[in-house]
Amino acid sequence: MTAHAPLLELQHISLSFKGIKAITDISFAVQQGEICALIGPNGAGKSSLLNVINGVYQPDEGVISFNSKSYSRMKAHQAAVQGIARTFQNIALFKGMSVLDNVLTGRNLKVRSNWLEQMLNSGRAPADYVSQRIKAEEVIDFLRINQWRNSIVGTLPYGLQKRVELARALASEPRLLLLDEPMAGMNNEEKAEMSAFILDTQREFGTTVVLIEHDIGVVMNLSGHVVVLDYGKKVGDGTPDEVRHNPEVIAAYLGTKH
Amino acid sequence: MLYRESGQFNTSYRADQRWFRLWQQRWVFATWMILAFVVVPLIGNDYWLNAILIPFLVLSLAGLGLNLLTGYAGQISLGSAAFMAIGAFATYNFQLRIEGMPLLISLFLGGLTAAGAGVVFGLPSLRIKGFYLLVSTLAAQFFVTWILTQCGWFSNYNASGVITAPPLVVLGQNISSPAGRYLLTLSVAFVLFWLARNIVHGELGRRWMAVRDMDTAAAVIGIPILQTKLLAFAISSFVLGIAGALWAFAYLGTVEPHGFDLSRSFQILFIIIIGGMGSILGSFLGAAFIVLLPILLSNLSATFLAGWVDPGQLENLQKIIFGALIIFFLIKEPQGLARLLEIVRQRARVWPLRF
Amino acid sequence: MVDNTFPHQLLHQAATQPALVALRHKYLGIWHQQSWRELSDEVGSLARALAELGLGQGDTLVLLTYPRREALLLSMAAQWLGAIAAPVDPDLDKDTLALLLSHLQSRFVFAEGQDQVGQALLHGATRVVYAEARGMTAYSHENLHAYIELVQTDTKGVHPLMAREQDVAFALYRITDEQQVQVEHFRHVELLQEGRHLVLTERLGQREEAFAARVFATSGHLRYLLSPWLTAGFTLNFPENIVTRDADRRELGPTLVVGTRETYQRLESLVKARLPIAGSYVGRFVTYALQSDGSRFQKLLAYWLIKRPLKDVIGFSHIHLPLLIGPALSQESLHFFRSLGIHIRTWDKIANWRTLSATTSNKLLAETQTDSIKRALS
Amino acid sequence: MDFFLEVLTGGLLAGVMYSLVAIGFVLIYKASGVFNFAQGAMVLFAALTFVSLWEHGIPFWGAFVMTLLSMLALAWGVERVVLRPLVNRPPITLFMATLGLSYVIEGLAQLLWGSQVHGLELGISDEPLEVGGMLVSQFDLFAAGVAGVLVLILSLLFNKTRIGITLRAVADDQLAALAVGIRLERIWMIVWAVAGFVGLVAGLLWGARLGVQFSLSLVVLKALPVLIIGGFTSVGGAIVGGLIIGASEKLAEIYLGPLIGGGIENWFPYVLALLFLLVRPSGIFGERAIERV
Amino acid sequence: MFSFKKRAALIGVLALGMVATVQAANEQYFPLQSYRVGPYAAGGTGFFGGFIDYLQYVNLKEGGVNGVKFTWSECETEYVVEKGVECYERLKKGLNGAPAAATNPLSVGIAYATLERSAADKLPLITINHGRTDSTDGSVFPYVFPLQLNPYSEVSAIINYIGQQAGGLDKIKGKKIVTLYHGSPYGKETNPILELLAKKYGFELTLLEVPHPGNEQQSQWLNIRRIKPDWVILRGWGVMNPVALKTAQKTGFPADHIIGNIWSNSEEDAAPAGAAAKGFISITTHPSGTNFPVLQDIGNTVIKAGKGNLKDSKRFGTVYYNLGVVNGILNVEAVRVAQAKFGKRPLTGEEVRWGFENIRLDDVRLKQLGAYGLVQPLKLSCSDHEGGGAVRFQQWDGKKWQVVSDWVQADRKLLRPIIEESSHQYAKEKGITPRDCAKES
Repeated sequence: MTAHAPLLELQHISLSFKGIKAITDISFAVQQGEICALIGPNGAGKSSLLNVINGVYQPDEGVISFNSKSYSRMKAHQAAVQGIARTFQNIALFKGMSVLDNVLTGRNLKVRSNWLEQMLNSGRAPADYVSQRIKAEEVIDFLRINQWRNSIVGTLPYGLQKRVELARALASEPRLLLLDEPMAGMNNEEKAEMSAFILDTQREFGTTVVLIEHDIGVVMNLSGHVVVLDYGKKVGDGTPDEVRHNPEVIAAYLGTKH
Repeated sequence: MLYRESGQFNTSYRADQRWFRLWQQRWVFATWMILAFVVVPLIGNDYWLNAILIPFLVLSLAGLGLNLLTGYAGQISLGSAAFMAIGAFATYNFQLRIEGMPLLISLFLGGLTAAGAGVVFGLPSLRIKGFYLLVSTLAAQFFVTWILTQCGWFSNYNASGVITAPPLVVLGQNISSPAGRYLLTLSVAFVLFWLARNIVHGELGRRWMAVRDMDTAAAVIGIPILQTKLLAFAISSFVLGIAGALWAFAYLGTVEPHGFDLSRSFQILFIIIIGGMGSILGSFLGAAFIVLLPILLSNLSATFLAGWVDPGQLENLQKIIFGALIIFFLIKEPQGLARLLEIVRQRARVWPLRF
Repeated sequence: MVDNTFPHQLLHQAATQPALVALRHKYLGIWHQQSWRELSDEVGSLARALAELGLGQGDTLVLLTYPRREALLLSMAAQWLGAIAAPVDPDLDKDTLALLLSHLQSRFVFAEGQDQVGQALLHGATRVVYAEARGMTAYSHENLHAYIELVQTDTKGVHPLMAREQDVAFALYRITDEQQVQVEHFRHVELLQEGRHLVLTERLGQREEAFAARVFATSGHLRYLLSPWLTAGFTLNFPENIVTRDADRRELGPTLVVGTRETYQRLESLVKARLPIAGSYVGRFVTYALQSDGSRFQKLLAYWLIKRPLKDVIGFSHIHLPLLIGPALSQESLHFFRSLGIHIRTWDKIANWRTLSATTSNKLLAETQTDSIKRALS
Repeated sequence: MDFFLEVLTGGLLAGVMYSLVAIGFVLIYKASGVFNFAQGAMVLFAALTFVSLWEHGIPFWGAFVMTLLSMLALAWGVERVVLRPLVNRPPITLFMATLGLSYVIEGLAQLLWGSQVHGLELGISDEPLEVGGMLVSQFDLFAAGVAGVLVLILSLLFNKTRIGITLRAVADDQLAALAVGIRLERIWMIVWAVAGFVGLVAGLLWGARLGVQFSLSLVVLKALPVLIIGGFTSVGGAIVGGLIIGASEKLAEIYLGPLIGGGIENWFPYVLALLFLLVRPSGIFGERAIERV
Repeated sequence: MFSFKKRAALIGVLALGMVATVQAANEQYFPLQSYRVGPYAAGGTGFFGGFIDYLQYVNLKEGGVNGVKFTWSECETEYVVEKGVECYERLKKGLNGAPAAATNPLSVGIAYATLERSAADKLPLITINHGRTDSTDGSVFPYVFPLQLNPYSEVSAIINYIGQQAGGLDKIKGKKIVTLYHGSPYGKETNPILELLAKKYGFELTLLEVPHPGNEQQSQWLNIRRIKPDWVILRGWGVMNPVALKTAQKTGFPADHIIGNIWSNSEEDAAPAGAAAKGFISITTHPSGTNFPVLQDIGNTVIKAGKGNLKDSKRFGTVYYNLGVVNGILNVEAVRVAQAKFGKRPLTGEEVRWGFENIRLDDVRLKQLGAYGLVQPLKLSCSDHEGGGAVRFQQWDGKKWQVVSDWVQADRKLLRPIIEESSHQYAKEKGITPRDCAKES
């Protein structure tokens, strides 16, 4: 663990929906270029934590610091501009558009020409389109979905849509990638393929990844840092081995009474 | 099936951006344009130009305007007639109050005024979604018709609030003849359809569709929701404004605020439902359908069953047919005629194979 | 007569028709083109870079890769230096591949991606060139070279052409059931002679558009695709990847399609599966149209309504030579294609596989080189 | 001062008439999530059928029952032809389907019963009553009474009877209702029939007020702001919304109108509804929709 | 591909429809832009019923005019402007060779839209009792005829009648009059004149607008209750009229102090209001009822012979029906006058226009037509396309309209300069050189 400041740090985050405590006082840090897994039983607050990180929910207390700038009120748009991209538990793709359009939309923050130039197809627009298109095609090639480039997303099978959503997230060249159960509902072969993609992403582009995953096997060989949540509280934080032997974690999973 | 497409491939991304990939498609489009711009004005008689082609073009333009807002950006609106009214009255006033103002400039400025109004009535769309947006656009609809009848200044203190078209002069040519008005409408429509096509295939079009399909996801990936929605309202109202101006000047010649009432907004909404939401061609097909069906029905009945079905009953019959068609399309093909045409085209492309 | 080797032919084409398109492949959504001049320059700089790596006369460059543009250029660069190109199909199952690689013990390997690099390093490869950069950071191995690096080395003059017509251009290996390694050698002169034979009999010009999903798969490809390509100087087209070859073929509309029996059988079954179901009206009409007999009007109708569009759908509208290399197609399939107006021409040559005992492979290799040198000297 | 009171009571009573139509909306929205724009056309159809039958000599209650049966048939037809094929489509599509439906019903009504204007005399004299210096119209009081009775019946139906409970179950979560074995189609038909009954009552009262003719169906435009303020899902909300709209509309016309030229009754309710929406995007009584990601 | 085929099929059908049989019939054609559906169906069915029945009557009784029979065809406009324009364009060419004589849209909106086209196509546009007031000046509007009464005359006649009731125009100084008008061009047309008359005679005028369609007038009538005016002038149309009467009763305003204008004077306006309408006064250019020789004739030859256009025979003799008959009388008279000059054959629009401008209906001629008392004496000319300008007043007794006054003349001398000033401004705007009427007549 290199000593310089972590890319992402959560300090005493807590969040509640009208009285129901979703997250209570969680803090942990994620280093640059690390794959960190959030695990824990259903309803442990994993998705809500992810939503807090990327500004969909605003925490009641606590501070998020990203890229050594701290925010108490992170807005979704702000997170995107900072370079945080994510995928959703139940796929949030633009069903009416083609795969290529979805990936190109992922790059909307990188577009330099404005709509007027694009309308008249003049000024910066033509060159801008070519550079955006090349970047998008590279991600499509990277995730091997170029055969479905022009098919409408709504018509694609579930596994493929998961890959397209990852492609859209990668297209924005994020510094931090949040994956909400990327392998849910996949068979083993698809899981292996998706893990390979995640590993390549981290190696190839140096992206820091925070993912939520239930399959402990995948988590153990994929991530270098594991955080375990239970009933909105952090019960484990460290390397996969440390966490495996942590009594509290075992208790949380085996369901002994607190 | 009809033409062979193999052998035509793109070696550059610019080529990939073109509207028609195949040269045959470009030729078909070119022949349509020649037919529309050259042949029709020559052979078209008054009835065809005045009563069918000009309203068809203006309504397809209005359909395009609403399609950009509802079909692409997903913001439902029942106030399109109000923006048409603003466009018509603004153009009339620009033409009247500024001496020697060329018609095309006043048309453009009329569109801009309507765009301004569009943005104002689009502001609530940021806070409220779905049905409730209807209220904001309905408020626009009733308020605009009221303000135009109320303040005499808009209709140059005409006793009955009616504005009459100024003599139409473009580049020194008097184009008040039916063919002249037809060509004015056609060229304005052509330009606006071309620009709209470029927008929709560009970044803004994608942002609209993103906001339409899932606005929470759009916000998360960094799309500025505020700016995208307001641009949708502005551009849509701009096109509607110009359509309204053409409706008043090129088609009827005189118009009153009640000419742009709620049933006009319903008519435009039906155009894009039947024609096809979210498709540029859809506005054309829908407008053609809405304009041609009643005329076809009344002509058929006039020639064949003139005897026992009196025109009044026919009007009711036509209302029922329209309503039934709306329901039919929503059930069978929510994306309207454009989607049907697309399916036929896809099936023809792989003919004789099945998929 | 121009010296009778692949690199010589390449230089000849670059000289006579520099601007014509030699290679076209679909990548990142559009078709990238390369003229003969650019092709020969790239092969030239590749040859120089390989020479610096120590590839010399008689060495073998193993090409452990799926069909790719870079592999074809590297094979010609190796032949430029008088070395042998040995394509190996990475889809072979694990242990046959391991056996083959350990048998070959080749120092020079072109490994396409991460997995192939792993296998190559396992079996004693000391100089590995790779194309896909993905995952390479995991292998911080010093004699690992990216293809792009090789090509970009600044042009310090052109490496002299060492290839001689008697040299072995390609070596194809396979493992028989009894774990015997067999090899088939192809000399430049044989290949070019076969290629010229095909070009003359089939009257192939330089405007042909050849389309092949696989380039090295079989000996037939070398004889009847690569060598005609270099002799006639037409354009060789690659699809984006194996999966998209049907769509890419339709988009391209090639005049020359090269395929094995399996390619055509796959095509036939694909068409038959998607033809309208026999029972339906359309189905009956299609079967009626595809019969060869019938009146003039019926033929005309069948052509315009069924045959012409069907040929367009499978990308055979502009086909001039549907070539089948290797064992011929069954009569019934041939009849099917003929009913569509596609007359498949079969070119086959009995392969002379020589079995190598597990130990003697290197010695044999050296021996073939020596007698080739002897012959060159005599 | 008593003029203000008079305007206020007149406005409130007029508001009750609006909420009559709004209740029809609420019923259908609660049970099937459909924003039924054809409610106005149903009011026209009911009134036109009733008046035509009555003029053909069928006694009052006979005509009433026959019209009710025809509304039942209409409800069955709508459920069968329109609702069933569009079962889990987005609300916007359903809304547009009801737009088409309103054209069909209007066309049908005029095809069957012609487009003559019919007077409708319910036997309630409209001489205004002198109540504490104020003139209060008898007719409006009667209408308010009918509305009150109607709300009573509906709340009884909803809370006490078995059908009521199933209706509320379907309103909350259609999937859960299906899972429990409730036959959705039957419930929807019942709901549309009840909405038809409410439409008939509204049709009679509005018909007596305006005369039965085409522009009855435009009354739906008045009901929309009522729903926005009262929320789409509560009958009580519809009543309160109606009162607010009725009163504010009249007061605005009398006090605000002359300043800016009069005739503002068309757009004022919508602007008011818009202001309410900006404060509470789902109406006073409607539940706040939580945005699920 | 798809839409091209549809378009081709359509042209085929249309061509078929147009060509039909082109035999040179000796017929004079009337295009009818009728509306029998929608909010204003009552007016449409009555008027066009009367007009068609009169044409039928002339064909049956006298075999047309001097042997030229009348033909007509209807095209549904639903009182919508663009449908009216489409019908105008389709029917203006005539039917099977019979030239069109004149168009009678009976709708202000459609009249405005086809005004310029009528001048360009030289086809008279008849707007009986309504339309643009300044079209009375024939020099600027040669092809437009607001026969019998234009809106300014209507309002001036009402004020004169109120003066009569108060025992002289000077007595109405200080009285309060409210005008409740329909929020449309038709409704707003007369506001300037009312203000002029208010200044002239010193009465207190309040103008209240009722937004279209006029379903809800509670606030307007509460305002009226506060003002407590002596008279309310109702310039309504369609549903607005019965609602006005019912709301008046609801707010305690006596019905016999409400005066309806020419478009609030039919049975369909009063009957739906039931008891609230009793005592309601309105103006009319033609009494209702059937005790006129021409109507008895129509009853015998057309209605009894089952050729009547009315679906509901009870409407025979109602105000709208009689207006249709009067319109028929004036159109046929114009054709008869034009045939005297241009010959006994189907006439072009231009010739019929001359006919209209030379209509002379004095009492003797009216008796011959059997329309004495039904139509006021009319004298049209090149500069005066109105001709009459007088109205009678009728009161609704709960069942029928009873005529309660003789002809009350509008103050035409006062109105003429206003009309001319407005028509000359239109001429300047449109670049029309007014005809010199002096040498024409």
